Amino acid sequence: MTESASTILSVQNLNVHIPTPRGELHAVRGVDFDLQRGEVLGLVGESGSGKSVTLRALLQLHRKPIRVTGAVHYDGQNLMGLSEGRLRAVRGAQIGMIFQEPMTALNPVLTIGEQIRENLQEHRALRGRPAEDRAAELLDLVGIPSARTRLKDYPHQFSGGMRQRAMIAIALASEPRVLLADEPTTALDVTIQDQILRLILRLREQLGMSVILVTHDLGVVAQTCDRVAVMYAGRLVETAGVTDLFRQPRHAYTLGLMRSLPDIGAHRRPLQPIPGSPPDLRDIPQACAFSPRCSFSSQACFGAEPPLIPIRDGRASACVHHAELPGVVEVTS
Amino acid sequence: MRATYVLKRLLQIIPTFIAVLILVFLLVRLLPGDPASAILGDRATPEIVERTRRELGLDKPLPVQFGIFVQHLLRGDLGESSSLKVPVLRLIVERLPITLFLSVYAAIIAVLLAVPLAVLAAVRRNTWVDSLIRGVFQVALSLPVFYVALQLLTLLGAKLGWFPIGGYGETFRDHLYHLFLPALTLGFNLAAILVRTLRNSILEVLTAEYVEFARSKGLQSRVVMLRHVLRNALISTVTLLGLNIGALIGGAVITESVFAIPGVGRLMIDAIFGRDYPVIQGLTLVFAVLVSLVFLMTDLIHARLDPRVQHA
Amino acid sequence: VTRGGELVYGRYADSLFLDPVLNDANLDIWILTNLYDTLLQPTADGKGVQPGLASAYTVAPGGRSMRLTLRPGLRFADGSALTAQDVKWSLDRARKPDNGAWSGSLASISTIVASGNTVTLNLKQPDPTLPAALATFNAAIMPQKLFNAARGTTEAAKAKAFAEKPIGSGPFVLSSWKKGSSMVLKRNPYYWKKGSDGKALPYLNSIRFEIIPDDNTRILKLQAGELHGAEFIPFSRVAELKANPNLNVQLFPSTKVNTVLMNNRPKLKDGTVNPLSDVRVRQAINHATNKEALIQLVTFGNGKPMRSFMSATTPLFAPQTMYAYNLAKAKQLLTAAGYANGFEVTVLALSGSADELAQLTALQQMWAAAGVRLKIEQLDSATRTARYRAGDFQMRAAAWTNDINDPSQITSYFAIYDNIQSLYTGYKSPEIDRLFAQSQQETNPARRASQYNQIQGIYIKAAPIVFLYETPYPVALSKKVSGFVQIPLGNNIFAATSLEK
Amino acid sequence: MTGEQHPPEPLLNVQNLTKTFPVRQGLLERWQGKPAKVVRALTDVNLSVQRGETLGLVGESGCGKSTLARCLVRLHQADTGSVRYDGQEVLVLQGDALRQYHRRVQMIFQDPFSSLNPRMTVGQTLQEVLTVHRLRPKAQQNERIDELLSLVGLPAEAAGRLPHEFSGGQRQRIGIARALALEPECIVADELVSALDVSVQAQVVNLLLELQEKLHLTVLFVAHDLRLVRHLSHRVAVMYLGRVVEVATTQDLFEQPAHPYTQALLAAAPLLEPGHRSEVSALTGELPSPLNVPSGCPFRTRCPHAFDRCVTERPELAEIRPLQQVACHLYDPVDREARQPAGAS
Amino acid sequence: MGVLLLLPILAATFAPGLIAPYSPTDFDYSAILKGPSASHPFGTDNFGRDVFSRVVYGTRIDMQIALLTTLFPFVFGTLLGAFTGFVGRWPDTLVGRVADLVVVFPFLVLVIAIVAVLGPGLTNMYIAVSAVGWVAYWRLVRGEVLAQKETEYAQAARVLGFSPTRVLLRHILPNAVTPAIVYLMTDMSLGILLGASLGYLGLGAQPPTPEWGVMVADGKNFMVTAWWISGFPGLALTLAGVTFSLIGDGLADALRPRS
Ligand SMILES: Nc1ncnc2c1ncn2[C@@H]1O[C@H](COP(=O)(O)OP(=O)(O)OP(=O)(O)O)[C@@H](O)[C@H]1O
Ligand SMILES: Nc1ncnc2c1ncn2[C@@H]1O[C@H](COP(=O)(O)OP(=O)(O)OP(=O)(O)O)[C@@H](O)[C@H]1O
Ligand SMILES: [Mg+2]
Ligand SMILES: [Mg+2]
Repeated sequence: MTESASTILSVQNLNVHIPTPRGELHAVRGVDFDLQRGEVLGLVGESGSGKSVTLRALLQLHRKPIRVTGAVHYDGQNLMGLSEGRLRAVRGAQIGMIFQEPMTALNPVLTIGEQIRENLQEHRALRGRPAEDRAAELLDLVGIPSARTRLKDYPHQFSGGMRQRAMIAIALASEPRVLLADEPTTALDVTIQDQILRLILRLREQLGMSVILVTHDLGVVAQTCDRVAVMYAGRLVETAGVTDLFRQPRHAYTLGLMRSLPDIGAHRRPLQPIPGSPPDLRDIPQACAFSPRCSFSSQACFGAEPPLIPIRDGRASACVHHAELPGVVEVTS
Repeated sequence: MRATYVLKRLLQIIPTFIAVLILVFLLVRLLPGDPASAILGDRATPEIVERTRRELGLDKPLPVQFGIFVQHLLRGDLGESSSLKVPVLRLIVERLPITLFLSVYAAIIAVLLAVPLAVLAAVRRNTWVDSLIRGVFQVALSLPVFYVALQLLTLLGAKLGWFPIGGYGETFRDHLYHLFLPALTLGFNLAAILVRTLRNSILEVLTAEYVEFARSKGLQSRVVMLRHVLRNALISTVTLLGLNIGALIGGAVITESVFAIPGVGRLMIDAIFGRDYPVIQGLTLVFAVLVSLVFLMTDLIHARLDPRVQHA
Repeated sequence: VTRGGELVYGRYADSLFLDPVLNDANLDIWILTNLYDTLLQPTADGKGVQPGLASAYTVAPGGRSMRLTLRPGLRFADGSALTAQDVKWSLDRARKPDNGAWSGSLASISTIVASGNTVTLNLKQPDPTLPAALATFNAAIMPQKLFNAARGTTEAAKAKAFAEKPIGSGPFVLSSWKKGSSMVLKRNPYYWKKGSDGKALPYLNSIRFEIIPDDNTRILKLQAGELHGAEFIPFSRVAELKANPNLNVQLFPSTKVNTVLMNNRPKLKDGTVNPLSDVRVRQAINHATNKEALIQLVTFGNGKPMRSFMSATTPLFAPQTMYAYNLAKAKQLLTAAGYANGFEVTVLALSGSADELAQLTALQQMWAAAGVRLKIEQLDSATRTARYRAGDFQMRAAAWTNDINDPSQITSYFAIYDNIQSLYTGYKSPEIDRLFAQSQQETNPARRASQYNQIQGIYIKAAPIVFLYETPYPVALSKKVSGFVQIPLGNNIFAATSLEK
Repeated sequence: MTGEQHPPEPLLNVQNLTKTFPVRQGLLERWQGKPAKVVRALTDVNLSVQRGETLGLVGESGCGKSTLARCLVRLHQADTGSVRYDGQEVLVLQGDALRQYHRRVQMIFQDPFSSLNPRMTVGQTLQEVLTVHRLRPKAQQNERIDELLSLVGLPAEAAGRLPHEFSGGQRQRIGIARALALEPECIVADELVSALDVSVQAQVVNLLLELQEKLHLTVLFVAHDLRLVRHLSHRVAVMYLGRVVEVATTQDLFEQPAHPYTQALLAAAPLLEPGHRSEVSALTGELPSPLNVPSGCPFRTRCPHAFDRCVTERPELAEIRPLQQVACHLYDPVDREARQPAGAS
Repeated sequence: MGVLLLLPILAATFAPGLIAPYSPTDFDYSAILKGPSASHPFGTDNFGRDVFSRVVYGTRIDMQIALLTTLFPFVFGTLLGAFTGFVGRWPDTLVGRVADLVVVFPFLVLVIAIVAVLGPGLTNMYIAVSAVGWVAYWRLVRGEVLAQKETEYAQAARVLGFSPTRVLLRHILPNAVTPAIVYLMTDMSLGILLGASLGYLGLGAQPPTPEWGVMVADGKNFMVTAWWISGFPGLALTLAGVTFSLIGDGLADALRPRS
């Protein structure tokens, strides 16, 4: 994939190795993608497929002994191998991140206000009164009523949805140009999820941000994203525009995912699950990682792992059989 | 909120205190060997022993003795030491500050030693630095206090002459100087316990999502370490420190005798061996109040550090 | 001699009650004479008496009265005069039968007459021990007026109040006292005795006693120069400190004898037969005891085997033939007593006393060879005292020092059942009782000496105790200190002590 | 279905079930006479489950779904109300009778990682059930264990392994096998598949469907995934803040939701169709705390149609059309014409 | 690592006679206070006893102390913690109050006082430590049981119709006892140290028992002239402490159920 003027973040051959007591985990394996300005890119995949690890790698948050290789170009600058000092100017300031668990991602012993101001102080050199004002403004922006008084509250005094919003406020404090959102709504109820996703989309409009939205909920993807990257066992297996993807998946795994969802017409009929479970990332066979669970697998899937290659209409797939895959049966609700 | 919280905790001490009172009274009376014998030497005749018992009020039935004890207590009279022939209150007033000074001093040394070293060990986990720090403190934990005390005395006191051997001194600076070795002895031991837990909680906190989040904000690592990691890791450590203050006061028993410090620890041991009931009673009550207060303070500090506590 | 300065002296424990009459512990006794002077004083060798507040005394023929002449111009430490009336009052107080543990030493006095600067003691019967008794702490002269002015309504309360801030006529006067931690004595400017420079003693301005129970700490402080002297140096450290060029280790001869007391009663408290009631068994145990080895092990060569039940420093001590170390003999005696296979015996020890423990550990080993299996039961002093007072013991380790410069005290405690059951051993010998009664009124020194010789012979044969060894008082002093004595009775005499600058 | 058809006596009948959890209070507060604080987890819940039916139970987090499920199997002791199972009062059962009840009604848990004792092998886990209830003589136990494992689609060799050696989906199967060992008639499944990946979810859902068919199980299916509930359930109950606010057949509920909350819930659920997001947010505001339940209708603080009566009076569950019950004043004949909500057909 | 250190300890515990060249109690008047040498690798003490042999024989005593000071507190504290944590209500409150009472006293002072009541010696020390030591285990286990009680497998066990006793003993306790076991290891070395401290005060093991702590205490007068008397037992104490702690860490890893 080539970098164009509208590309804000470009990831090439990203690899993450995590040593564990029971062997080294190759959690992210040669991931490439571009993020365009103002775009919401969905990153989907099942639990453990490497979504969060990828996101952390983009900000160089991994610590020794975890090894990260590859290149992450932000605005033309390679973040990989940047000093901690230089990175700090990017983290939070240019690229903000919100985490999966609103319960655990806020420091329980600092007030929400302190946690917002911390960011303002670091990147906007705001202190005292102006910082306070700006913090209140941010909380208000994410829809927390009586924002100024709530600044003095501790995270545990907020409900789950409010925490998630507070976290967004913190990440947005210094108006980053890219927002990395790691399953921002997984722990929430649908009604709250709805509010949060709307909030992110609205902010994208207002601030012209680009967003990478990590999720495993295909519904969220369909409703929120412009483009989707599907991850399986540490690799991207398919990228496509959101409409294309839902209309015609070009990877057996994506297809399997969609088929395993209940179908409106088929009340109490058996679903079509993907058999088996995802592979152990410590020991990946020399083959398409999905092949053991795939009903389309053939000799061609073995021998080497198929790379993610462009197919038509700006789509890419790592499936040998991408051309043969049937369309999805009408999925409407 | 804060005031009622304090009051509530204070009220909780009272029943414990009453139980302590009864327990101490009984415990002391269960000691075999009567105080008269303890006070009198080899040569006293049975008549003298009997007379002394009468003087000490030991011939009365237990409930009467308890009644008298409580009555006096309410008047602020803790009785008179049967061996030192001095009001117990005066003894305690004289000696408690020394032990408190020593304990606080030791606690401060422990914290000053433990916090930076625990941070270092945690940050450099599984390197030789970590192993060294943990190893040294493990050894410290495995040696008897009196042995460490005597070695420190011999080496830093007698051989190198850096510190005085025992005593307490007159002025505040004197106290600091005189009590340095005993405080170090106690503090090192406490630090060993603290380092272990603090290191583990730092390691735990380091993996917490909010630390990652803080880093993702682009904060300086110092800020992340102090404000986010340490502050959370210290919460459990404060509780541990509080729980160990009791042990610290207990440890003072031995340290005070090795370092010739006239504190309440030594007084207690002398009193136990000398069957000095009034002193044992008085001191136990003071210990009980003291430890309860320390627990209370620990709770308050904990509540300060951890906002979740008060509101829960 | 250098005058002035403060001597810092490390004691292992503090005094408790500074009343000459009502006190009962060596911790008090051994420093009391620095505060309160007596009419007569023990000599430095402990064998005789010398003039004190009284410059001279005469005993009437027939021994029924004694006349003492006071020195002129005597004063108490507050400057008030010390009169014959004070003497009479003090001695009357000291001999009142229910006043303290020591009144018996003055029991022979029937009346006291004070006139001018003489005091006459009229006696019920002749008393050869009287001069020694008058040189003993309990016969110290106290200021009657000040005592009566002390707080309190009862005699006992006054005594207590006075003892908190005692005023006597000794070389020093108490200046401050933090119980259990430190005590400061200041020079008494009115002290009568003159030093070698012709001026009044004492040389020192003050003495500061620091209480340091831990032996090691005491020694370390001494080595570090924080103390000028320290008492109770463990014998294990004597050689080491002797080698220290800055220190002077003194082994003052003492009246201290170290023994193991046995329960001589036929039955033990629990009703079982007591093997130790058999004299052969007691003798066997004495034979099984290797005194020389014990002295090496426990006192590091600083002791001497006992030659009687009293120390060689005691007046009228007469060396006896003791039980030689002889295992064969010991076994033979045991066999004869029906204990061919030995037996088990428990000794009460004072917990925390390293020396006692070392001693008993060694005995354990030695006696095991003869089949006597010694069990050591460590008890705190209170429990231990209660146990042996009740006769509930088999053996206990004990050390003794005389308080009076006369053999009668130790004899009455060791050998006379009617006092305290011969130190609670239960030993009783009519023969000794008779000899002792005679000796108490015997004014002829030669005859008294012979009575004492017999008493000692009988006692040794009966072996109610295990005779071990005598030990000196080990005191370590800075080389700067001179003129300090600890007399055999244990009294610390600082009157002529001086401190080089 | 027509109105004349009288529903048969329900297998499980819950009436006015209320459950509160006391909040710990200090001595001082009690002395000051402050009223005891309680979490109102369930308030007057009415619900029935027919034999052989699958009843879905949905609602926001913390609305009391699990509490209800737990009260049914007596993991919680309800405060007041009644639960009748097959005509028999369940809330008073003790000892052996309770054990007999548990043989008939089993619960399957949500968390695949904590619902199995990590120190017991699968075989031991199953065997314990068989032994305690004396379901099979010792000699036949192994055979039965194999049978149970194959019933949930696990290989026989799984019996020797510890839970951590299995994937989440497999663990849920073990949990199901454990419940099935008792040969129950009724299963309470609390968020059975919520923690599983979609690809695995389907496997477990299929298993459930298949077992229900084979063993004629009655199922209370607690979940928050509306899509799944719709797929599995015959009827669905919607809870809000400790109350059941709507019960209807699956088709009615999804096609003509009556309660404003149900409508909001359905509107907020993301569709699987790109670009179909409606412009307005389905709901605003937070779920109120169960410590402090609003007066009147609990939903009124977030309800777009709330009016004065909702503040003062609590709406009761009432039938608005056959087999559809709603607790909402909007459907009270008095207010009906005036205030029919927009979403309802 | 911990296991490696444990081997000599076990050997010395079960077969001291095979390792020690001399009797631990026999005197040798010809070799008093001799420094380490070929014939006496750790030197001799003031009675001419071989320090090495005493250290070796002391192992058994100290292992006994380690075990007996902790065994009762562990068993009693654990069972009580399991019971009150599981049952809750007034038994829990009651035991909590008693525990409060116990912790209000400084541990060492309380133990000393109890030993003073009962008389010195190891047996009484065990009793004293037991009277106080259970609280730590009670707390640990109670807390853990409270947590485990809420886990789904514990709830599942109840729904499966298992009796409360079975739920507690078979399901909750095995999962709740790990921290107590890990703490047990620390506690064992603390127990030895306590024995040493009481020995220092004359309340611990009685002579001629070769107990490390008492040996260190006995050697305190010889620290300058004959450091080996206290030095080697001190080393043994340290090694034992390190061993227990390493085993504790190892156990913590081994006992943690994998998920
Ligand atoms: N710090 C770590 N140490 C060890 N393994 C890790 C670590 N972080 C992630 N992993 C492993 O890396 C793999 C990818 O994890 P990742 O968190 O990226 O998954 P994910 O796609 O975000 O899943 P989820 O949807 O559950 O959040 C998983 O197998 C995970 O167990
Ligand atoms: N043991 C308990 N003690 C106190 N409060 C409890 C307890 N269990 C549940 N609650 C409270 O009762 C209310 C209902 O909880 P419940 O777990 O039933 O909700 P739920 O609908 O199952 O939610 P979720 O979808 O998150 O599982 C909540 O406010 C919860 O905090
Ligand atoms: Mg993730
Ligand atoms: Mg739930």
